[in-house]
Amino acid sequence: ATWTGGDDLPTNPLACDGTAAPAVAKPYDGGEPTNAPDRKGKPIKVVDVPKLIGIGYFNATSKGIADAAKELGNVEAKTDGPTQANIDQQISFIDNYITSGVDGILFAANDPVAIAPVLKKALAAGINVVGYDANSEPNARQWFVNQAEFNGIGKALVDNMAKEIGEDGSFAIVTSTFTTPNQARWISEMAAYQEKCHPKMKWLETVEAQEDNVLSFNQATTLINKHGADLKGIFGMTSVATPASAEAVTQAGQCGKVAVIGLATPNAMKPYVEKDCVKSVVLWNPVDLGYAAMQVLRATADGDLKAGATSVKAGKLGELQVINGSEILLGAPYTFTKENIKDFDF
Amino acid sequence: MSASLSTAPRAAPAMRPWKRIAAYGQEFILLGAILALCIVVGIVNPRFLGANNLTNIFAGNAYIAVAAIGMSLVIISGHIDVAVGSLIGVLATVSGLLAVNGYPIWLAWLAPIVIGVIVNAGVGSLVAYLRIPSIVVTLGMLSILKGGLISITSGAWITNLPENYLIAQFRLFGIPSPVWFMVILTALVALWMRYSAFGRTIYAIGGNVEAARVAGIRVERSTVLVFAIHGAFAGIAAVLFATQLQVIQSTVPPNLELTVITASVVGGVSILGGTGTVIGSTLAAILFAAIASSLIFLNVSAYWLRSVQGLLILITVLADMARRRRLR
Amino acid sequence: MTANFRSLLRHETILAVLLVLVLGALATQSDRFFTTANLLNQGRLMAEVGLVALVMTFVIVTGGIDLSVGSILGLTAILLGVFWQNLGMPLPVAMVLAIIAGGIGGLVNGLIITRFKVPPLIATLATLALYRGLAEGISQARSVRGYPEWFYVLGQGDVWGVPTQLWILGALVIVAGVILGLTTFGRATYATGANETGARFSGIGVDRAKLLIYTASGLVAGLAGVIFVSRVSTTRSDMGTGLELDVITAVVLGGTSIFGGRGTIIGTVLGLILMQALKNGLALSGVKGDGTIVVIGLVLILAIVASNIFSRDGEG
Amino acid sequence: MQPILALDGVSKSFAGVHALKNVSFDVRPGEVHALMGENGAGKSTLIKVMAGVHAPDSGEIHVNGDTVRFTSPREARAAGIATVYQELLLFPELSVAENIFLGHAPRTTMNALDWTKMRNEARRLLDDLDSHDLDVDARVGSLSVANRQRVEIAKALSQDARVLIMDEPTAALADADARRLMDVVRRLRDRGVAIVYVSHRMPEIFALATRVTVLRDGSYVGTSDIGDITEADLVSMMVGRPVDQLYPKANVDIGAPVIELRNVGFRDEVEDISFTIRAGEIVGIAGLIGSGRTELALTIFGITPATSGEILLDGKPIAITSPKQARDLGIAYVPEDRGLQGLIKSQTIRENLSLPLLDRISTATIVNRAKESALARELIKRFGVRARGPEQRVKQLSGGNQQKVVLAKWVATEPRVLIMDEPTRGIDVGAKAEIHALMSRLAAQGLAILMISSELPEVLGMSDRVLVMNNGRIVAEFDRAHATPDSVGTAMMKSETLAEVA
Ligand SMILES: Nc1ncnc2c1ncn2[C@@H]1O[C@H](COP(=O)(O)OP(=O)(O)OP(=O)(O)O)[C@@H](O)[C@H]1O
Ligand SMILES: Nc1ncnc2c1ncn2[C@@H]1O[C@H](COP(=O)(O)OP(=O)(O)OP(=O)(O)O)[C@@H](O)[C@H]1O
Ligand SMILES: [Mg+2]
Ligand SMILES: [Mg+2]
Repeated sequence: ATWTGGDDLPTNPLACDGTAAPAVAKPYDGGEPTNAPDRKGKPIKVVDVPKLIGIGYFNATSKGIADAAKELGNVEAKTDGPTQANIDQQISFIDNYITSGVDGILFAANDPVAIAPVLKKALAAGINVVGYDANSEPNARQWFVNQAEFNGIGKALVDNMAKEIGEDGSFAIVTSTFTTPNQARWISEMAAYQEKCHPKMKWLETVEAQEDNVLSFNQATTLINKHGADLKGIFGMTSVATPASAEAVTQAGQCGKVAVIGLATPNAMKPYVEKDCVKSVVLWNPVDLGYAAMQVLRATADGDLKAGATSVKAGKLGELQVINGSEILLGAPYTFTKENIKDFDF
Repeated sequence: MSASLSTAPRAAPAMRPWKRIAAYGQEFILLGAILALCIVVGIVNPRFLGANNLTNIFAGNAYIAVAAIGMSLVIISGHIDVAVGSLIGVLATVSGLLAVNGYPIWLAWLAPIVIGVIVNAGVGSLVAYLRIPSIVVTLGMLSILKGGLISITSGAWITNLPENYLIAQFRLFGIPSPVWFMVILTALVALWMRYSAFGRTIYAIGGNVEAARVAGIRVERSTVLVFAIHGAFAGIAAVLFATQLQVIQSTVPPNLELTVITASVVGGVSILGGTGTVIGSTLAAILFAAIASSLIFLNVSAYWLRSVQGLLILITVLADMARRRRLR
Repeated sequence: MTANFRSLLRHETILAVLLVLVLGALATQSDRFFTTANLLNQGRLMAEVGLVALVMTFVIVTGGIDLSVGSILGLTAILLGVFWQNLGMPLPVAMVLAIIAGGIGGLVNGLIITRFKVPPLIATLATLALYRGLAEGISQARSVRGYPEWFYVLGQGDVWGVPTQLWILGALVIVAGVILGLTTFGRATYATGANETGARFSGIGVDRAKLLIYTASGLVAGLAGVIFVSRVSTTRSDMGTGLELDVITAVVLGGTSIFGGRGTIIGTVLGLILMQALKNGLALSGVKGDGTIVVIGLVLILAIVASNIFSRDGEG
Repeated sequence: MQPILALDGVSKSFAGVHALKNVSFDVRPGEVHALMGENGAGKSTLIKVMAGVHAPDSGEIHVNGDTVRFTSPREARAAGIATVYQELLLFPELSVAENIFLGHAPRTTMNALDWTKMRNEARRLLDDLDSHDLDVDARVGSLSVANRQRVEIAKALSQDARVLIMDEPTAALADADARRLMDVVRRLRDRGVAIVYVSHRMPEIFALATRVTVLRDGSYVGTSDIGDITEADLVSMMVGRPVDQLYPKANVDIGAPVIELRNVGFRDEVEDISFTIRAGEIVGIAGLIGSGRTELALTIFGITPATSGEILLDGKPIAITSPKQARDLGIAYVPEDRGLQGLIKSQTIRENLSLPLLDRISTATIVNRAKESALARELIKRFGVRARGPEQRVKQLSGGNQQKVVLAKWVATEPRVLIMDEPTRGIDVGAKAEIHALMSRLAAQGLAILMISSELPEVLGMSDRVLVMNNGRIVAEFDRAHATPDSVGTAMMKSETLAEVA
């Protein structure tokens, strides 16, 4: 099955053996706040507007942001946002915070283009703007903290799947919706990487399941019923779809026969990993992501992180690399397994 | 012959069989649609009719069917509840939190039902005694419950649920418990609606409130009761929802209220009140699960999935309208 | 203004008083609330909901409802992009055609409702899924971006210092207010909502009126879609999701009876402003999004309770 | 004998309208106490006080000598009071049997509803009313007004009440049905039930009542034994002046044909209808319930457009496909069900009156409020509508006054053809005479009038020509000279006897 979702951006599959592609030096392409006051060392007010509030993932990033703010001591941070992942509402929230007069805005965009005008407005108001998790157009913010590059995620997921179901196994994907930018990019990269490095694997199909527990479970169950023994593995593309797929496999009595690999938070996956139904879960640590984003924002406000920098100090995370001109890489995606999953609580 | 028509008119003393069937027409249309779907998809891909998949179709939307029972009562009584999705989200979270925090399992099962009854009795009181249209009250409740849930839990996952709490995963004679809940509750409520005085009262209130009042029916009290019963079903649905997986995400399931209302109205419950049965809404919930499943089996591109669903709903409704016209 | 002139006026008075109280309270909470820039900006943000709410007032006054407006908005947004980029039409033509497509969506609703006598709630519940599905199917999850600069004047620009779309909203408020309050068509709308059979027997073209209203609802949702695209510079098939709830909340808050036969444009406008003021003002006073929706829920219920208690005018 | 139900000095007002002022009334077991008065005199209000719908502002209610306070209709029912309301209060989606027994249905030992018993009892009650043709399983929403009225009566009878209150039970019934109902009422009276009876039909009052009480403008006028009073006395007690002529049919020069039907039919409900009405002519249609008179009117008016035949207006064939078009062609229809079809009850009198002529009082579609109000005030005066003013809501008017509003709004359209379906249903004698006089005047101005009425005297008294309908067809035609109660009655009945034979 050819993946037609997402955008028309080019894919950039990593090398099969993992040798890092030579970093192409790219000039800084982020924006600049106009007439930003000197904030160096001064207390600042920061608002974090994730895609939506009230889900576990952004709860975790929000925690990281709060941790960093506490550690820094001179930041007053709060998280606020729409109750559904809706571009319109997210824009209104940011707009309101621009009006209320904050010093910094952290965001995770529901849509990279739709959010750009309001972010530019923030920059124009002298506000420091840093994104994380989901990017906007580069010139609408100063920096973007990239949890893991799309092609890196694609490689990690597909490699793990190939390891479990073999080079000629067939798999299906359960995602939220075809229009969710991150998921769409990941799937694109997965498709490209799989074609390049695991050409014999068979991609059966991709189904949508919103961010809905029971729907994800039903869709995954239907996939199992439809393909029977042909289905060797399921990718869950969201932190909702992955545990629900694992549950579907468990309840169908297919543990060990159908592999589940996906992006998910450790807490939701513990029952399945502990029972050996799921061997590996790929994710970065969202608490770290929030933490890094906050550190980057502080560094930007202080003037320590400027255009052209190649790295930034991010508190306990140490030195983080600048890539792609104006992005800061959190690190390679992390793979949780039975051995280490107990150590995480988010 | 022409003369005899005038005084021994069209209607015979006893209901004619076809009229009896037509009176349950929507149920037959839905049943037909489910069977047709099964046959067509079964021919294309016999695995569709495999025991596992049929189980999934029946169990998949069982909690929606259970919630739709309560919703049907509310709609038959002439009201509506657009907050049911949020309520189920809240109740599922409450249930899960009780279960992981060491409270007895039975309490984790019972509490959502009791809280559902209390909350919706409150809603019903606003509707009945303060005469606020139910859509207004529940539109407000939708915001309140959803916002409140987020404020309190931030959507954290609830994990480490005790094994014996997961009632939706129990099976009896190989059939998952949600199916039992759905079938038994539907049958009980259908009988109750047909034979109990209160059941008929609900139809009467929905049909003509003023007439019900002068017929000596305590309209206000009955309205509160209908909402309370609906709350109980929302509570049961919430428990089934919460225990389907081994983890609970403490959020409001997206668009759940629309799905539940759609099941009720596609099931033949008149949005104007006064008519319909709960059998129809349960069949509609099963039909939705069957549609979702068959679209995957038929390899319908997920891009067109929703339009196909919308179209199928429209066709069912139009078929119902055509039937009603013939009945007249 | 017709129907229950006195009672409506009273609901609106109560709402206006409430609005003044809320505005006052919010102004004391944040000195950034009552600034021209903020107020105009809020006008920009509420334009799409506002436009749709105006026609929704007509729809609800006839005793109907249109749940498909959010989906129509999404569909027209997608069509705008497809017409312009994929079919290569000039943008102004694409805009007009997209709006017309919205109108056709509304017309289909109207036909299902009038010709086949399907209750509006069910009909538009089905087309809610259908139109959103079409948007998804047509877009294939692609978004269209990179519109010419002039196009953004509609959604991001100003005319004489006031956001462009606020002019459009203002003009339509007047048009809708005049039509509903003063014209024969408005009378037909009220009569239809209060007693459809009675209206038909009085020689009112009930079906024609409903067709027109549902078509207008689609057209305006289409217009809102185009404005929305211009405001956010991109198209997505999930645009306008949940719009219907905001719209209905504003209309109902404005005193329009969900049972039909009662309601005014002034009420809707007041309801709209109250909602937007709460969202904005509470955010500026430091209340978070989840708290805000709780407050809006409470205000909705309390406003209707208050008007029920104070504006009983012996109509029983 | 002690009264079983008595009201003592009861007053009730609605938002400034004194509907009842210090009224006393009582009823004893085994009597029929008639309550009389003009439209809006307060009869229905008095009844609603007795039935527990309205709580009186002052005054007392006694049941068997004990003072009671009814806070809901439920309590009145529990006290043995059953009521047939003027406005039918039924559940359209439920069956006839259920409508009859809702609230007091027979139960099985399991406390479930006993459907068998319910249907049997319902059958028995309807048979008592000679309504053998009414199916107990039929959906009430599908019944004609008359049949609904029968259901409503059966509902009241099913309660085995000690007091039975009937507010214009015969208004929607044809003479034959009315007579059957009166038989039932007599039987109940003889069984010792106390009956309160409201009707605008004088003959019924004299045939049934033991005593009669008259209200005027909400005040008590007097009570009298029926034997001590003449019809004329009663009328002048009610109206405050004598009514000279109930059927003031003027002799008008009949002009050219205005409307002509040729073999018109709608599905199988009305078939093969042909007749002509000329300017100045009043054509009456008589027939039993369900004979298709209303269907015929609906077809002419475009509600159910004709499926066969043709209609000519001024000799030109026209296709009427909607009421709007019919109205624009100058056809007016005063419908049979005023609550549903005739009025927008939640709106004001002004809005109701102007609804069919909005185009005429608007410039560039903007409604001219001044003109509208003037028109409303004039019509209220001309038709003697008893109301606070044009801004009063129609639902607050008494039944008869509502009927006048319907008449007024259609006459104001200045139609060429006026179809009136039961035009004086529920109208008091005085007003009835006025409406008949109005009909005469309109005919004299050259209108073609088609009048459907279940009151044979009215048909005979007002028509130039009488058509008798049966089973959707015209079965007989009489000119004024030959239309007698006997001849028309026989034509109506003949088919019925045929049916019984068949
Ligand atoms: N709910 C109400 N609100 C306001 N006024 C009312 C209401 N009900 C009745 N009235 C007024 O009370 C008066 C008496 O009305 P009622 O219905 O008792 O008259 P009635 O004698 O039954 O007349 P009819 O013969 O026409 O039925 C009328 O003037 C009417 O307008
Ligand atoms: N034979 C019948 N059986 C059942 N319903 C009938 C029959 N004939 C007519 N009806 C219904 O009863 C109603 C009465 O018909 P219609 O109103 O045309 O007759 P009518 O002579 O005007 O009687 P009415 O005295 O009730 O006004 C219609 O709505 C029709 O549906
Ligand atoms: Mg009366
Ligand atoms: Mg009739």
